[in-house]
This record gives sequence, C-alpha cells and structure tokens, in this order.
Amino acid sequence: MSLRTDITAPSRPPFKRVLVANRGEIAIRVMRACRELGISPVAVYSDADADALHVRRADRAERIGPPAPGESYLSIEAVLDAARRSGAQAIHPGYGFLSENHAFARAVEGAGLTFIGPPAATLEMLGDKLAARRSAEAAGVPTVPGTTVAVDGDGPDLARLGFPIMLKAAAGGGGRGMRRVDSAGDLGDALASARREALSAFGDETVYAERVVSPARHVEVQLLGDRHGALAVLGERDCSVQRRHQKLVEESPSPAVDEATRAELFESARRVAGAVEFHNAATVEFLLDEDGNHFFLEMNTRLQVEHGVTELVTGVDMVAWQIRVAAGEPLPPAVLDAPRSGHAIEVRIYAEDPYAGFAPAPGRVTAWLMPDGPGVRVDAGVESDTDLPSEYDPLLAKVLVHAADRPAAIARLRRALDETLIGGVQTDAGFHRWLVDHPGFAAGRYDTSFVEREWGRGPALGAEDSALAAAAALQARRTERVPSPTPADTGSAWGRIGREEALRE
Amino acid sequence: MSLRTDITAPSRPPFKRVLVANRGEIAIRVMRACRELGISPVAVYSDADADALHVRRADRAERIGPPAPGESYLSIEAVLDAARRSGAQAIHPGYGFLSENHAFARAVEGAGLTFIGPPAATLEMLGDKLAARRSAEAAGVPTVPGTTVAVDGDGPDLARLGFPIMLKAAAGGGGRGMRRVDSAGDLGDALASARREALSAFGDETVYAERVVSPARHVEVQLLGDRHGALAVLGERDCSVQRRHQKLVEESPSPAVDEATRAELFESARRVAGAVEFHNAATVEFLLDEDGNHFFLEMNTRLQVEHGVTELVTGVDMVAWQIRVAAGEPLPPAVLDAPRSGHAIEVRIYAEDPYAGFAPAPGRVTAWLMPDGPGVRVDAGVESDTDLPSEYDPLLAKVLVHAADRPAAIARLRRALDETLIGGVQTDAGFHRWLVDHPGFAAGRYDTSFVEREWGRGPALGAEDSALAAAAALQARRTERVPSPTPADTGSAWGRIGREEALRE
Amino acid sequence: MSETEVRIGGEAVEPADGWRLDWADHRNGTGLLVNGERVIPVVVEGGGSEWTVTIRGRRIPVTVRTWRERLMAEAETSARGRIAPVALKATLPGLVVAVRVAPGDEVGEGDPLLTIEAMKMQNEVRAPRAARVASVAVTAGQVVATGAELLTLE
Amino acid sequence: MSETEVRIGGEAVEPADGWRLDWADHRNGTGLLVNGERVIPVVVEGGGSEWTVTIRGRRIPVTVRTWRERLMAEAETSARGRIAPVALKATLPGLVVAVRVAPGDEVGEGDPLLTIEAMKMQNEVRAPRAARVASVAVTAGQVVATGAELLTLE
Repeated sequence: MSLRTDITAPSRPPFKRVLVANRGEIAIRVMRACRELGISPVAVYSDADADALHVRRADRAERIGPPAPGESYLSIEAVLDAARRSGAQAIHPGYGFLSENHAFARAVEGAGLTFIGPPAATLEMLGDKLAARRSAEAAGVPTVPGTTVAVDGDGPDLARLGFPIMLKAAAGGGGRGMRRVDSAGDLGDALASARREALSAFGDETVYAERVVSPARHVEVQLLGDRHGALAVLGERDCSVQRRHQKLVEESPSPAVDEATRAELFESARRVAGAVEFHNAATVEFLLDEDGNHFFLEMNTRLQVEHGVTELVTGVDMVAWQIRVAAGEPLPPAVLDAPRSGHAIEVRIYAEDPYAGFAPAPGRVTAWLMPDGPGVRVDAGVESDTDLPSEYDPLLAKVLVHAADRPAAIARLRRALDETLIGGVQTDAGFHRWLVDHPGFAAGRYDTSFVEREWGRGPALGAEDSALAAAAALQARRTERVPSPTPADTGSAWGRIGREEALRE
Repeated sequence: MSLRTDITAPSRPPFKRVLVANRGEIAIRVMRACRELGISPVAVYSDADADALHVRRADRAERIGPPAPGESYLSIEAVLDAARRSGAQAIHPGYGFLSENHAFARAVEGAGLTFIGPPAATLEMLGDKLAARRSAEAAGVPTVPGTTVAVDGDGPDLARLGFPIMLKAAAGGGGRGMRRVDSAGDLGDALASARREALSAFGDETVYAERVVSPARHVEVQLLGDRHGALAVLGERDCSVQRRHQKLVEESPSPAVDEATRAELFESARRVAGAVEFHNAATVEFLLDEDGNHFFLEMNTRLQVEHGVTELVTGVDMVAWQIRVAAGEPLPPAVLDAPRSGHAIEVRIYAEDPYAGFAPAPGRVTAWLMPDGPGVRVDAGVESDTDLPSEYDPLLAKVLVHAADRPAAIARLRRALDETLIGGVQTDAGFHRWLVDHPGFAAGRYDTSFVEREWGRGPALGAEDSALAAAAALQARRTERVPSPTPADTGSAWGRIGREEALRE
Repeated sequence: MSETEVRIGGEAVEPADGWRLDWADHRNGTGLLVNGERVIPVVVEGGGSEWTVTIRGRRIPVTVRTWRERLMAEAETSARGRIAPVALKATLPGLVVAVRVAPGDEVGEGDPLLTIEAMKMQNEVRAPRAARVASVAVTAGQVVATGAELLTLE
Repeated sequence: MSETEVRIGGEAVEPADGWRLDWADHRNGTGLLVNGERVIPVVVEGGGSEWTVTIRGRRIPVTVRTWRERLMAEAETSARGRIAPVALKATLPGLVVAVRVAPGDEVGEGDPLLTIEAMKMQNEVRAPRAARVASVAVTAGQVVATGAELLTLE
C-alpha cells in the first residue's frame, strides 16, 4: 500500500498575512486562496462597506476612509497604512482600483512588502497603452492600425486612418474612456467626451486612436510567470459578448479559434510578455477579424475578472499561484504544461438594467438564491439583504459553468440561470437567460457588436411572461389580504394540485 | 474564423419526460441532469415530503403515499402509477429505495417504460451477494475468504473461518445488516441481530459470512457501460472513512493505490462486469489489504452517493450518461478514454451526532449556509427552515472539492467547511472539520476502522472552543435584552473594533 | 375581486390561466408559478396595487387595481392638465459632470441635457419630449442624491 | 450582570476574553466571533438561560444564568430526592423493534433495554445506571413519538 507523492503543494504558507486591497467578489476570491494556503487574510473597507461580506470573510479588517474611492480604495497612503497596521507581509490588489498602478506597486515594495503582481516597471510601461502598442510592434506582433502617439487637439489628422475609428484612453483599460467615431463630424464631441471620461477614470486625459476592426472578436490569452523566467500560457478566453466595450460573458476555449490560430495567439502573447520584465499574472488581449487574423490590443498586468474560466478549464488555481510566485516559488511542470479540458463559460451578474441600456440599477438586494450542483461555480460579493453602495462597480457575482463540451456548458448555464433568483434590483440575469437561448450564441457566431445588434434594449415583453407576471401579482395581492395564513394556504402548491386532481378523477 | 465541432452533446433530448423515483439531494441531482438534457423531470413525494425541495425543483410532482417508505418510495405499484399518470417515458431510481430492485426494473420495462439502470436480470443476480461472490470467483477475481452459501441456524461451522468474521445480508448493501463477530460466543446474538436488521431493511433475512480483513481500505471502481458493449472504467474511489460500515468521506484517486494496483483493480472490475449482462452505471467494491492485495466485496448496480467525486476527476457527467445510454446512445471516446485530473474529496453532511456515536439527529434545519467559490460543489437536498422527516435517510448534503492535488484538496475542504454553517441540528460537519486537521488523514494513512479508532465519540470539548462558546452565549443573552437594537448595536463588529482601536491610539 | 384589473406597461393583461403561485419564502418574495406541467421560479415584491414580478431574470412592474382604485385613478388623471411642466429627477445618486443646457434652450426628444457619473459610469440624461428648458437646478461638480430635482421642462 | 455564570456540561466556564459576537443574521442565529485577529463563524440559538452555540460544526449547549437564576436552580436541586425513579423517553420518533426487558428485571448500567428503528437505523436504548425495571410502556411493533415514555427504572 504505497502512498502517492504530491509535489505541487507548498510545504508552508508563502506569507503569514496578506492584505487584500479590494472589495466585493474579488476580495472574497483572493481571501479564499489565502485561507487555502494557510495565510491569514486582511480586508480593507471604506465607510460604505463596513458591513460588507468581504469584511466578514477576513480575519482582520482595516478602515481606509470614506466611501469615495479616491479617498479609500484608490488611496495609496490609506492602503499602505492599513497594511502596516495589520502586519501584512504582502498586498494583493485584485483587479481595478490600484491593481495596475505602478506608483502603488513601487510604494508597496518601498515599504518592504511584497506586491502580488508583475514588476512596477512593467505596470508602468504597459499602463501606457501607446507604449505597449509600440513594444508589441517591435516584438513583431501585429497591432490594429492607428496612432502611435497621443491625439493632439481636435485630431483632424485622424482622417487618414479612415472612419470608423476607436478613441481609447492611453492610461485606460476595461472599456472606460473608449468612444467609437463614425465620421469626421463626430470627432470633436467624441474626443472631448473620451478625454473627460479618461480624466475621471484614470486621472490622465491622453487618448489615442485605432481603426475599428469589424466584425471582430475579443480573444485574450492568460499568462502566468514565475520570478525565475518560466512562463505558462493557460489558454485563451473569448470575451466578445460586451456592452459599452465591457465584458458580460467569457468562455474558453473560444469557439472561433482553431488550433492554428491558437498557436499564433499563444506565440504572440509570449512575444509581448517576452519584451518586458514579467512575472505573476497578466492577460494579452487581441482582436480577431473574420479571417482569423489577430491584432494586439493591450496587456493587462493583473488578475482578470474572468480568471475563473481559465481555472475551470486548466485546473490551475490562478490566485494561489499569483501568491506563490510572488513569494518566489517556481512554477512546476503541472502548471507550465497544464492540459486544458472541457468548456467553461462565465456570466457576470451586474446590478444594471439590460432593458434600459445596461444602466446601473443600485438598490437593496433582497432575495439572493444562487445555483449550485455539478459543474457550477459561483463567486459572489453579496448575499441576501445587502444594500449596494452606488460608489463602486455594480458587479454582484459571477456564475461559471464547466462541462465536457460547449453545448453541454450552455445547457448547464441555462439550468444554473433557471436556479438563480435575485430580488430587489434588476440585474443582467435576464440578458444571460436570453443569451443561452440565442441560436447565434449556440452556434458560437458572435462578435463584439453582438449585444448592440441582437439585444439592443432587449426584446419586448412577451405575451407569456406578461400573463405569468400578471397571474403572480394578482395572486400575491390576494394572499397579501390574509394577514396570518392558515396551514391550508401555505401548504405546497403541489399538495393542492394533487388534491384537486384527485377530486377530478 | 472556423468553429470548433463538438461531438458529445445529444442532438435532441433522449426522453421527453423522466420520473425521478427518489427524494432529497439525489432526486435534485438527477433532475438537474434531466434539465440539462432538455428533459422535463417529474418528482414523486410521500406526505412527509409535500413541501420538500426536490418537489419544488420538478416540473410536475406526483404523490405516492403516506410517509412510511414501504407505502411510498418503496412501493413499486405507487411509483409505476405515478409514472403512468405523469406520462414519463423513463424512470431514474437514484440510489437506495427501489434502485437495485429487479422486480421494479422488470415492472418498469413491462409497463413499456425505460428503467435507467442495468438490466433487471443483472440486478437480480448481483442483488444476491452470495451469487455475486461466486460469479466473481468464477471470473478469476479474488474474494474475501468466507461462505459461499447462506449461514444455517446458529452457524457453528463458521469457526473454521477463524474469528473475527463479518456477517452480511445476502440481499444487502450499504452496511445494513452487517455485524462483526469477534468470538464464537458472540455468534448467536450477532446472527439474530444481523438477520433482524436484514429482514427489516431488505425483506430477506439470509446472511453469509466473510473473514475480517484488517486493516483494510474500501476502494471501489466506477463503471459506465452502454447498450452496445462498450465499458468505461472511470477510476477508483477510496471510501475507507466509515462509521457503522457506512461511508462518510470518499476521495479519488485513492492515496493507497499505486499505478500497478490501480491496473489490477480496473482489470478485476472489468472481469466482474464482463461476467454479467451489463450496461448503465455500476460500482465494483473491493477491500484492499496492507500489502495491496484486493478482494471483491460486491457490485452495486446503481448510481452511488459518491458519484460526484468521479465526475470531478474525470469531467464525465455520470447521471447524464446514465440517461443517454439508457436511451441507446453509445459512449463516445471522450467518455471511454476520459483522462483523470486532480484530486476530489466528498464529505457527507448527515443530520446525526458524531459526538454520540453518529446517532440520528432529526429536527428542523434553521440556518443553512453552504460554501461556494473555486473548486467547491454542493449537492444539497434541503435549504434553511426545513423540517427533517424521521422516516428517511438523514443525508442532508454532500460537499465536494476538486483541486490540483490531494494537499490542495484538503486545504480547500477545510476552507469550505469553515464557510459551512448549519443551525438547528447536529451534523457530521464537526467530524469533517476534525478530519481535515488529522495528520493520519493528511498523510493518506487510514483504513476502515479509522473513525472508530481515532474518533470514537469525538475529542473532549477543548478549552478554547468552550471559552468561545461561553463568550458567544453570554453576548447573545445580552443582546437579547435589547428588543429593538439601536444602529450602534447592530453595526459591524469591525466598525466597533475600529473605533475602539482609534480611541486607544 | 372579479372586477380587479391587472396592467403591465399601461396595457390591461389577462392573467395566465391555470397557474398558481406557491411561495417558497414569503419574507423575501421568492416562489414558484406551477401549473402541474411546468414550474417557473419568480420573485414577487410590492404590495397594494404596485408589484414587481421577476421572471427569467426580468423585473416586470405590474399594477393590480380593484374597480374602486381604477375609478379613483381615472378621476385623478382627468383632473390633471394636458401638458404639465416636467421636473426631471435623479434616478441614482451620482456626480454631475456636465450640464449641456441652460434655461430658455429649446430641446428635442432624446437630446442630451446633462451627464451624471454613478457606479463608475457616465450616464446621459436626455429630454423625454421636445420642450423648452424652464430651469436648471444643478451645476457640474455637484453630487446629487436619488430623487433630487435636476431641471424642469416647460 | 457581573454575577452572571456560564456553564458548559455542568462546569463553570470563563468566557473567552476580547472576542465579540457580530450577528450576520439575527433571525437564524448566524454570526461571527471576532477579536481583530481571527474570525470564527458561529450559530447561536436559544434564549433565556439555555443556549446552543455551534462552533466548527459542533453544537455546544451553554447555560447562562444570572445569580438570581442560580439561587433558584440550587434551591430546586436540593428539594429533589437522591435516587428518584427514572422514566426513559424516546429521543426520536421511531418503531420499537425489540423489547429486551420485563417489569422486575434487574439491569446493569449500559445493558440494552429495547431497540428502536429511526431514520433507517437500529438504535439500542441502554440503562443509564443499574436498576430494577419498574414498568414497560411499549411493545415491539409500536410506533413512538419523540418524548413518549418507554419504560421506568426504579
């Protein structure tokens, strides 16, 4: 009776205590990785989050300021103070907030702590999307035709690119500060608007321009590197289901990528990473045109929202490995050569109204029933009876499924969404439920304008749903009139139907 | 931009409607598979289950009788009537109840419906554990030394086997009707008791005897076959963590099985199945002694409670494939040659008191918080505010984890159990939380007497937990005295601690 | 309650026949619609005549009125003027980042009036109909609460 | 409440210092014990002097008594006799499958008295101390509810 030897578990915790400089679902995700590694997680919270779920999942929690992000989650000083107070040895920034801020990464290292992410110099270089474009080009990776310097003034010289063009924030990412411009006449307004949003979101109004590739798919490659030069390429994700240039749904493998294209994408991703000093996690984003040509968009030097898709397909715990490589551990062959199996899809549950242009829908989450069972993973940041602060990103949860193949994954996602019940606020769940029945999505034929084209502001309310809603409200009003229901009224509807059928027979 | 072709999804639902002849978590598990295949699931319920969760998850539900199992879930006539009323084309029996009842399988087929399980004749042959032993022996598979015929009268001839021996119900399974006998003097009482329990559980008091293998591990091999002769061997599970010869924890791969032993186990499992007419799902159970020798115990001709462990490691949806092969679909190479990856562990959450000999602990489940996030799967049969009927098996839920290797799986299980909070009834969660910290379990060194030897009636309540419980109860009593708490009292404890620390500084 | 009327989006709707609402948890409004052949999970929130039913992820506002409530509502409507001034209010708390109109401006339906940043997104407030701007109550840089008056159209 | 006493399993226990109970949901008793360095999820159920605290999956009965309640409890204990007859009651609903003793039998501590099947398991009811059986209230084949008297020991 011999025992198997397991080689990839750390013999002792990489750190004793890690501060998680984020909130919501990603803070909880990172804390779970900490706990599984034997690390004590420390939360930070603004006054708007004193009762938040991520605070209750930490061993220790540090207040970092008032609700405004600039005075709390975006404050380098407040976060560093919290880390010092708590005795943390490392900081995981999650995504968003300070995660790609090179000044923060430098300040963390300067304070003698470990920044769990790529080197500060790399954050700085790749944070300038224009510099990143130039670096990719120099490495022989195709980029979307466009400017290689910031757009000046009213940008009349952009006409040479030909319209439509896309304006992008040089300091940007995540779709913010992006504006599509269809003709020269719209350029002035779009530039002003893009600069305003860029300044508001990133504190830098520099924008550049790229020709619009359309139809295009957004396909990205996940990288994970250690401090010893080893680089794992953990497959691609297709993130083409977007609204406002922001992702709603991600899946792996991409239904649009064959083995030859996949090899090209992986090679390009390796080249982009090879051109900079790199370790930890990053994602190289590409546009893919109808002919399978790919164009470098940007490299995100942080954990992505959608990292779970890759975890399901590869079995590699991305967040645990971020922490372990940050502590100096080398990536083992099990990670470097991780096989990919099955198909994974993630849908993001935002508090927003897909029937009203995906406008934010803050409020109070009342009912909160999430799916479980085979092949379903939920990463949630809220629970029932949660007030949603209006100051932050309205992502409530991610529902992920994994199955043997894409049709089975879609069927599983449909089942999972049918088990999902959220009260109090409108969410994207209605959009996702529509999506899983869409023949174009089922066929894998969609591009980055799919949501705008196929969904718009959503289908008109159907006659069946209308009649069902009417029946539910009418009966709710009737039962409301009975202040303390008798057992006969609260019994199972099945019991009642059964009795009625028995009477009929 | 070429599209991947997926080959293993069925082009249309194998059945339109399937009756799930079970209750609790397994009924919900089967219904989920139905929904993902586009099949409308039908529930059955006794009067004790009119409001049960499994009833609310079905499209249609049929009452099958009063609470007593013999008059409802074990009544062939009641279940068949329900199937006919509902218009179901097939019946999935789950586990327990009628799942291995050959008369039921014949009656289902006789009614023109499909029985989702192995052929009735195979159920009949393998249901006689003595006949199964003889069949395995004839196929050249080692069995535990013992009787090949029923034990007569007071069984004085058993002395030739040497003590200790194990008495087992010939019609048995699942640990019921089993009695260990350590000396000739105990034989009479043990025989009477084993026969009484066998009669009560299976309606047949026949018992046989086997020599006790000790220390031994319980390792079983999962089989899945189609109606065309193809057989998939989907790895082994180690189920040695048992109380009263019933499983509490299962994992795959077994930490005690090396590649050579695994090949032998798989070969023996194939031989056992090859000796009978076989399709659908079955498990071949073995004892493994200290030297790695294996002995056939029995072949269970149904889905096992612990099938999810195999699903996590292989990515094969066992229940979906049970339904698909029952409808005549052949197993594809993706199933027949499914690679196994990572490590999975399942713990069973029973409503029973591990500090009182695992005695049943019925009552009302009040709080019910289950873990989620990466690598965690929960198959539950209850939710919060659920009364537990005392008539049925007290299995509430299964918590499963999957990770890259065994140490990571144990760490994940610890994290998952720390997120698990159940109020109202004592459960095995306390045992499992102890188990994940046990050095013997961590080393993979445990056998079927591990629970009895290492746990007994559990450790004495420790000083820390005692003091913590005292603090919690004292403060609960204090807050109870404030009928409507002021905002300052209900605010986050973090907020309060933060304030106090601020005052101290 | 035979004279009870159910309206969705201003239209009278005939409630689906043969479906029964089975509460799973009365406190949070979760339940099932069942008809013996299918189940549809729903959340039903509200009270009195105003309800919101969530079906397949979509929140559907439903008005359930007795004949008495209908008569009262109709009387109220006819008492109101035809083209009353409209006060536009903030539907979310946020930061006013731009005000594009001034009192006296003529705007067409759908024209942008101002921009509010909330939940990290910039949201355009647009004119619900052609009108003249009567007054503007906010300035750029101002933080507004839900329900705060933004501007009035004549 | 400085005179309040906390007892677990009959022993006085000093409550852990520096830990605070933070309710997550007062209705179902879930909460956290926090001390600024660690959190421990708990379920706290009960009321008055009798509580049950679930920590790391274990239900721990805890008695919290004020000095007044302690005085009353002590007075009650001293008023009771030393060796009173004991009525054994069913702790679960189930089916009596075997009765092993009859009135007048002498039994030792731990001797099996009867067998009850509940939740598909056979459970032996054993003598809590040596005694003579005074009466037997049930017969084999009988279904008993929780709290039903099974037999009395002298």
